[in-house]
Amino acid sequence: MTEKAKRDTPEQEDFRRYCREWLATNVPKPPNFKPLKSGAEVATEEHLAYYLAWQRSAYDAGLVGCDYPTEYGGGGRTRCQLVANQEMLLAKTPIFPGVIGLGMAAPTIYFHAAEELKRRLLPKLLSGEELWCQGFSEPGAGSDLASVQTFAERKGDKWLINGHKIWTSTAQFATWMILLARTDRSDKYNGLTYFVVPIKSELGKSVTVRPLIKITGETGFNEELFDGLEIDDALRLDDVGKGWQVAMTTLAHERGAGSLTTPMSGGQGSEEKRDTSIAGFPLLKLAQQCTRNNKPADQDPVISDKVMQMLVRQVGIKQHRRLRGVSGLAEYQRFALQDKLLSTEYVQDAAAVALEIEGPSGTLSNFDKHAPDNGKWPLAYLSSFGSTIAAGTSEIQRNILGERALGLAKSK
Amino acid sequence: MTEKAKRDTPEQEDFRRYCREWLATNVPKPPNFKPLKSGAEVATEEHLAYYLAWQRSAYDAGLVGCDYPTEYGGGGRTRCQLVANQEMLLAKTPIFPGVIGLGMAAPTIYFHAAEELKRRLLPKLLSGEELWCQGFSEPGAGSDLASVQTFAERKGDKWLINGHKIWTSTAQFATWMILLARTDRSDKYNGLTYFVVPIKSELGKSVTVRPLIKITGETGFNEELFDGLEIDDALRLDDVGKGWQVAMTTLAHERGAGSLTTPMSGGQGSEEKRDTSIAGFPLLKLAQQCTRNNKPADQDPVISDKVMQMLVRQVGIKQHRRLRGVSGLAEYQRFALQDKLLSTEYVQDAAAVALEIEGPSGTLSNFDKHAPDNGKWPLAYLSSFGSTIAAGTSEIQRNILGERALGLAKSK
Amino acid sequence: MSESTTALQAPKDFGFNADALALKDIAETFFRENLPAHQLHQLVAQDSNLQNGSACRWDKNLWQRIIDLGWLMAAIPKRAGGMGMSAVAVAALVEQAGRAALPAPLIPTLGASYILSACGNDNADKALNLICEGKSFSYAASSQGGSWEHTDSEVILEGNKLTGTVFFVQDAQKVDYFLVNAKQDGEPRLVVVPANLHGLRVNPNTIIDLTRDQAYLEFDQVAIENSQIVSDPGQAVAALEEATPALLTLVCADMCGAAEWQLQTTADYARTRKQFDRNLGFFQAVKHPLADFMVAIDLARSHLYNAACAIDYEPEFAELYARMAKAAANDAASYGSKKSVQLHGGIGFTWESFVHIYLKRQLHSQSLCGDAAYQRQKMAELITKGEKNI
Amino acid sequence: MSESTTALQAPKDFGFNADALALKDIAETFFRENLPAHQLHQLVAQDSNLQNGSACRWDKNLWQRIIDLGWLMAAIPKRAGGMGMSAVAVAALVEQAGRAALPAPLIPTLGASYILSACGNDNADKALNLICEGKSFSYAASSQGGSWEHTDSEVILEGNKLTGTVFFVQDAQKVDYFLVNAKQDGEPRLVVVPANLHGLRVNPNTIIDLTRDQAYLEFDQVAIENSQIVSDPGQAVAALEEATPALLTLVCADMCGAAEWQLQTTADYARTRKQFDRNLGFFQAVKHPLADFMVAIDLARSHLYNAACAIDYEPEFAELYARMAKAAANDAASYGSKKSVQLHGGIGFTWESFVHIYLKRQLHSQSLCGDAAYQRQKMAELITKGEKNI
Repeated sequence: MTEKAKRDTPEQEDFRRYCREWLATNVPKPPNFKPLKSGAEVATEEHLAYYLAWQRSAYDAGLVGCDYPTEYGGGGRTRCQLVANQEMLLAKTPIFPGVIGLGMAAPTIYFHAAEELKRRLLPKLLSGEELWCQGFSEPGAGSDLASVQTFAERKGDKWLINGHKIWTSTAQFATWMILLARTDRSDKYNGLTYFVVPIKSELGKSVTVRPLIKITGETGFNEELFDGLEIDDALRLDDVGKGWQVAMTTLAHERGAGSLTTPMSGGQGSEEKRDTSIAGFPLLKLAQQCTRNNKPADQDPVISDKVMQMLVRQVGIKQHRRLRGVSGLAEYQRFALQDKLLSTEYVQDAAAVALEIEGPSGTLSNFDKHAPDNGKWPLAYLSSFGSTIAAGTSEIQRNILGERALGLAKSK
Repeated sequence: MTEKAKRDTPEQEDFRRYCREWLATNVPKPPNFKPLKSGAEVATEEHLAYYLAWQRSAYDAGLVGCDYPTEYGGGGRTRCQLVANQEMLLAKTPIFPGVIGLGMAAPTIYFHAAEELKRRLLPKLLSGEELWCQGFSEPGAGSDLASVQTFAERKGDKWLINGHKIWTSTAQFATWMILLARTDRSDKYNGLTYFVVPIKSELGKSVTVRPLIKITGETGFNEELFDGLEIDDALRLDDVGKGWQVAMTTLAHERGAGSLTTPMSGGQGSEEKRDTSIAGFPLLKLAQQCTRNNKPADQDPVISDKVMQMLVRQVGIKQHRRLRGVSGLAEYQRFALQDKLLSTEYVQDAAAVALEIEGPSGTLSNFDKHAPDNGKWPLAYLSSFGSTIAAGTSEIQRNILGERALGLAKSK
Repeated sequence: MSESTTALQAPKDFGFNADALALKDIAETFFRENLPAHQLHQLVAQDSNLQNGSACRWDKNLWQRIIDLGWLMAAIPKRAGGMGMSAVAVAALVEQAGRAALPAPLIPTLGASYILSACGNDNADKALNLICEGKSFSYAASSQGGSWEHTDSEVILEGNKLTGTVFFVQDAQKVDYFLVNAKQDGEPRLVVVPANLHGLRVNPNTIIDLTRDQAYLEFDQVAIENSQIVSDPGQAVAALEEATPALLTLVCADMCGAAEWQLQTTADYARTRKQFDRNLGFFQAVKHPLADFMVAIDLARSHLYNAACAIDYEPEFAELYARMAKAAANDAASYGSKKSVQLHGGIGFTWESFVHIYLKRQLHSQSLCGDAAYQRQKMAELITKGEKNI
Repeated sequence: MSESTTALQAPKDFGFNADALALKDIAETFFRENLPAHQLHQLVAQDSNLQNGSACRWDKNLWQRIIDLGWLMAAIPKRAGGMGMSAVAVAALVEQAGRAALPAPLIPTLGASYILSACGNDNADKALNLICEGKSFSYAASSQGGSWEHTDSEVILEGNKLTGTVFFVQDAQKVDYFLVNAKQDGEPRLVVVPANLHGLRVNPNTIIDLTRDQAYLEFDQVAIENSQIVSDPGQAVAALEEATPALLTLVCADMCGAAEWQLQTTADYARTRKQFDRNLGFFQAVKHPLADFMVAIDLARSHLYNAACAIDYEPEFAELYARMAKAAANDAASYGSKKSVQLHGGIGFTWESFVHIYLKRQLHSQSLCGDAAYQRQKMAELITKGEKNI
C-alpha cells in the first residue's frame, strides 16, 4: 500500500485520500447470506438488491467509472479507477453486480459506439441502474467464436434478429446484452456485426431467457432465444461487418489486457488469516485427515508422492507468476499465455488427487455430513471442467501457446 | 503342434512329415558368433556366409518359397510355407538373411511384375543368391511416404534415376532394391512408379551406399544416393503412375497382412527356459537387485507402484492379443490396429522405468562392468525410439486408430 | 507351472462359449431397447438438486424384468438352484449393464451370490435360494474410513446380537437383504439381515453418483438367529478371499461397459460437431485422446476377461489378475471420463448432457473394491508372497 | 512467518540485479559464439563406438577461457577471494552453460565451492583459493549403489589414511582435485585430494552421456595431511546440508538450459519440416507436446530461481524449494527429451542429429542429486519435520 502510494500522481494521491475517507464510513454491513465473490454469482433478488445498492452508493461517491469522461457519467479522472479499486479491496467492500457491463460492455461501447449511444447507455451502466449480459457463445460456436450463426437481417434502418445464445451469466437480470451477430453468411470474419440489444423489455415477446443447469446441478448460466427481435440501427456498434474487431476489444478487456481499467471492488467476507503456508497445503491437510485402509492417507508413500507432485505445481504456478515480471529471466508474453492452462489444469488435477485421497468418502456430496472437507472436492472436480472448457479450452490454449510463443503453423 | 497338425490338409500333412525328416539332420551347427534374431541384423561377411548357406540349403530342400509356382523357382505347393515355417521354428533353425526379398520384394514382384521379370528375379531371390533391400523412405518422406521425391525420368525405353533413399537395412549386401520413385511431380499419389533397380552392380558408379549410425552408436541402416542411374523399362512393376498401389502390396506383406506367407525360419539360440512368469518380470528382477539409497529398490513403494503399472501393461498386451481372436468379445480389426502402438510404447516406457530404478547406475553403458542387467536398459531406451518412429510413428498410429477404428475425420 | 501339472488349462478363448455369447447378446439387446441414454437421463437426472442426492432413483419394473430373466442367479451354482454360468459369461452380462449405467442392485446381488457360494453351507445355500427367488442383496463390510479390507468391519456380533455401524453400503435402499460382515470375538462372520429388520437403521448418504444409492447401516442390539449366520466359524475370510476376484471383475465389467459408452458417445460427437469448418475429429487434440482412451479400454477388457477366465480355470491366479483388471479399469475410466466431458466442450458441462451421468458413475466405481494404487500394492504383496508359484 | 520477523525479505525479482543480468548476457554470448551445437557434435560425437564411452571429450582451451572469465569463482565469497555472486546469478550462468551442454567440470567445481564455503575454516579457504586460481574440483561421496545421501560414503579415513572406493564421481578425468566424503569413526569428514595423488586410482566408467565423464575412485591406504581435511570435526554434515540447495540448483539450471535448447531445436524443426504438405507444427500431435514441454520448462525455471533466491534470502526454505526445483526439472527433462527425439522422426534416431546428445545429457542429469520421486519424498519429510515453520 505504502509502496503503491509512493508512485501516485498528485491527482491519484488526492483521490486515494478521498476514497479512504469515504470508505471509512460507507462500507455496508455484511449481508444475511454468504457474501458472493463475483458478480457472475448473483442468483437471487436478495443478492441483487444488496449489491445494486452498493454499486449505486459507490458510483454516487465517484468510485465507479472514475476514468470515464463526465459526459458519459464518469468521473473524468486519469488512471484513478486503479486507486479506487485498490482502496475498495483494502476496505473489504462487497462486489459489484454489474461485472459484464463494467468490464466488457463499457469499454466496448466507449471505443466503438456512436456519441449519442454512449451518452444514453454508459451512465446507467456505471451506476448499475441497468445490468448487462454478453451474447457471444452459441451452441454451434464455442471454441470457434467466429462461426456464430445468430442472424441480424437488415430491414431499412431496423434489424431483425433470430438465433440462440448460450453460456450467459446473469442474463435473467440484464436490461441489455452485447451481441455478436452474423450479417453476411458468405464471409466468416467480415460477416459479423456487433449490437447492443434490449433483453428485459423484450422478455416474453421476442426474447426468451432460460437458465442452464451445470454439471454440478447448480445454475449460473442462461441461454437466450431470439425470435424476430427488431432493433434500431442506432444500436449497432461500429460498421456493419466489423463485429469481429469490436469483439476483440471486448475480449481484451475481459482478459484484463484492455486499455481501460475495469471498476472492481471486493474483499468482503474474505477470511482474515487464510493459511497459505506449505504445511497448510489443502491436499496435505486432507491426506492427514483421511484414512486409507484405516491408516492416515498421508503416510501412504504413493499418495504422498501425488500430494507432493501437486504441491510442486501449486508453488510453481506462484513462482511462474513471479518470474514472468523479471526481464532478463523471462519473456513476459510467453509466460502470460501459459497462465490459464497452468492454473485451470492444476485445479482439475488437484481435485482428482483429492478424490483419490478420499477414496470411498469421495462419493459423498457437499450435502452429506460425513464428507471430508465438507464435500468440496467432488464439486471442485466437476466445476473444474468449466474452467478447462470456458474462455478457450485447454486444447485451444495449447494451440495459442504453440502458435504465439513458438511460432508454429496455425492448426485451424 | 499336434493341434495344428490336426487341421493339416493331406498335402500339408505329407509336407510336414517331409520337413521334419529333413530338419532332423540338416539344421546347421550354431555359428561362432552370437546368433542373430533377424535378417535385418546381418552386419558382417561372416554373418552373411553362414546365413546364406542356410537359406540355400533350405531352399534346395524345398522349404523356401514352397507356395510359389515352380516356374519362378518355387515349390508349387498350396499353403505349405506355413508348415515349413512352423517346423523350422520348432527345429530352432538359423534365420534367413534375405528377409526383405522374401517378405516384401517377392510378393510384390509376384503380383505386379511382368512374366519375364518374375522368371528372372524370383528364383535367385528365393535361393538367397541375390539379396534385396527396400528403397521407400527418403529424408523428406517419412510419415508421409507418398511425398517421395527420388525422380525417374523417362528416356525412350530407359529411365534415369536421381535421388536419395534412407533407412535401408542390409543395402550394403543387396543386389537389388525395390524402389518407389516419382515420375510425375504434378500428382502426389498418381505420380509414383515402382521399379526394381540394381544396386551392387552400380556401386561406385551411379549408386552410393553409406551406412547410417543410429542414436545408440550402432549401424544397421543405410542411405543410398542415386546419381543418374539408368535402368531398363523392363524393370518397372505395373503401370507408370501405379507405384502407390504397388507399394501397398509391399506394405501389406511387411505387416503380415498380405495373401502370401513369407518364408521364415528362426529359433536358433533362443534360450530353452526363458522365464516368462510374473515373478520373473524383468523390471521386478531389476528392482530387486538395484538399491535406492542403500535399500532394495523394490521395497520403495513409489518404485514398486511403477513396476506394477508396467506389469499390468505387459500382461495386458498379452491378453489383448488373446482377446482379439475371440469373436463376440472383441472386434479383431480394432484390436489389431492397436498392437504396434501398445507394444512399442510399452517397450519405451518400461525402459524409462528401468532407468529410474537404476538411478545413477543407469548412466552406465553396456560396456561398463558395473552396469545392472549388463547395461541393457539405457540401450533399450534409446533403441525404443526406432520402434515408436519407424513403420508409422506413434502419432500416425493414433491417427489410424481414430480414423479406422472410430471413424473420425482424416487429420491430413 | 508346466502344462502337464495343470488339470484345467485356461482356454485361449477365455471359455467364452455359445452360452456366454447368447447371454451377452440378450443383455446387449435388452439394455439397448429398455434403457437408452435419454431414458436413463429421465430416470435419474430429472432432479438436479444435489441436496436430494440421497434419493433412490430406479425403475422397479425394469428390475423385475431382469429378475425374470434369471440374471440374479447367473453366477449361482446349479446345485444351489442357479444358472451356474461361468465368470466370463457373467462379466459379459455385467459389461452390458454397465454400458447402460443400470441403476439397480445387479452388481451387489451378483457379488453377494459369489460370497455365499464360497461359504458353502446350508445357511448360505438358503440365502442363495432367496436370490434365485428374485431377492436382492448387498454386502456390507466397510469401516467409516472406507477400508477395502475384509477384516475391518466395525459391526460386532455378540450373543446373537449385532451392534455397530457399517459404511458405504451400495444400493442399500434398493436391496431386500444385507450380507453383513460382523466381528465375533475379533473374527469376521457373515450374517444375512433383512433390510427391514427391526433395530436396523438404513441411513442414505447424499452422493454424487446419480445411478446408485449408498448408505450406512446402524445396528442397535439387533437380534439374529443362528440360521442367519452363513459362514462357518473361522471360514468367513477364506470365503471372502475366494470371492474377491469375482467382486473385482463385476466392478471392472461395469466400468468397461460404461467406458465404451463414453468412448462411442464422444466419438459420435467428434464425428458430427463442427468447429473451424471441420469435424472435431479432424483435430489430433480430439482424435488422439480418443484413440488412447480406446486402447485403455481394450487393455482393461483384456484384463477383465483374463481375470474372469482365471476364476473359472486358474483360481490360484484369479486374485492377481483381477487386481490387474481393476487397476487397468480405473486408469481407463479416470482418463476417459475426463476426456468425455472435456471433448464435449460447453455442452459437456451441462446437466442436460448425458456424459456427466457416466462420469459420476465411473468416479464412484473407481472407489469400489480399492483404487488403482491399492490394487498395485496388493499385486506386489501377492507376487512377493507367492514368488515361486506365480 | 510474518513480514516483520524476517530480516531478509525475498525480493519479488529474485534479486536478479544488474550484475546477474550482465553475467547471464556474457555467458549467453560466450556459449553461442564458442560452442554452437554443430561444434559440440564435432567435439563429443566424432566417435560413435559406445565401447569408448569412457573417453574424456572436451576442449581444454575453451575451459581455460572459462577460467579466465572467473566463472569458477563466481560463487566463492569475496572474503575468500571470489566474486561473491548471488545464487541467482550463478544459476543464470549455469543455465547458459547447460543450454550449450558444456563438456567441462563447471558444475562440479561450482558445487565444491559451495561446500567449501560452508565449511568456513582455513583449510577450506585454502581450497577455495585453488579454485580462484583456476583449479577444478569434483565432490565424491556416492556408494556403489549410487546413494544420494551425504552419509553413505564407503571411503574410510583412519590414521590419516584414506581407504575404500567412491562411485559416480562426475568429470573425474577432467578435474584437478577431488573433495572426498570419507568416514572417520563413522562420521563424515571432507578431504581435499589432488587427482594425481599416489595410491589413488581413477577408474573411468563407460557411460551413455557424451558430454561428461564419470569414474569410481579407489583409495588404497592413501596418506593425507591434516591440512587436507577441510571440515571441522562433526561439522561436515552441516556444511553439506547448507550446500545441498546449491548443489541441486546447479543441476537444475543446467537441465533448464538444456531443455530450452531441446525445445527451440524441436520447434525449429516443426516450423520448417514438411509432411503431408504442411509444416509439422500444424499438427496438434506436434504442437501440443511442444506447448506442454514449454510450460514444464517454465515451471521448472520458476522453481529454479525461487530456490536460488531462497539460498540468498531465505536459507531456511532453500532445501525445500531446491528439491521442488529438481523434481520439476526432472519431470520437464524426461518429458521433453523424449518428445525432442520422437518429434524429429527418423532423423532424431540418427547419430548425426544433435538431439541425442542432449537426450543423453539430460538422462544423466536426472540421476544426479536424486530423481523426482526422491525429491518429493524428501519434501514430505522436510514438511513433516518443520511443520510449524514452513
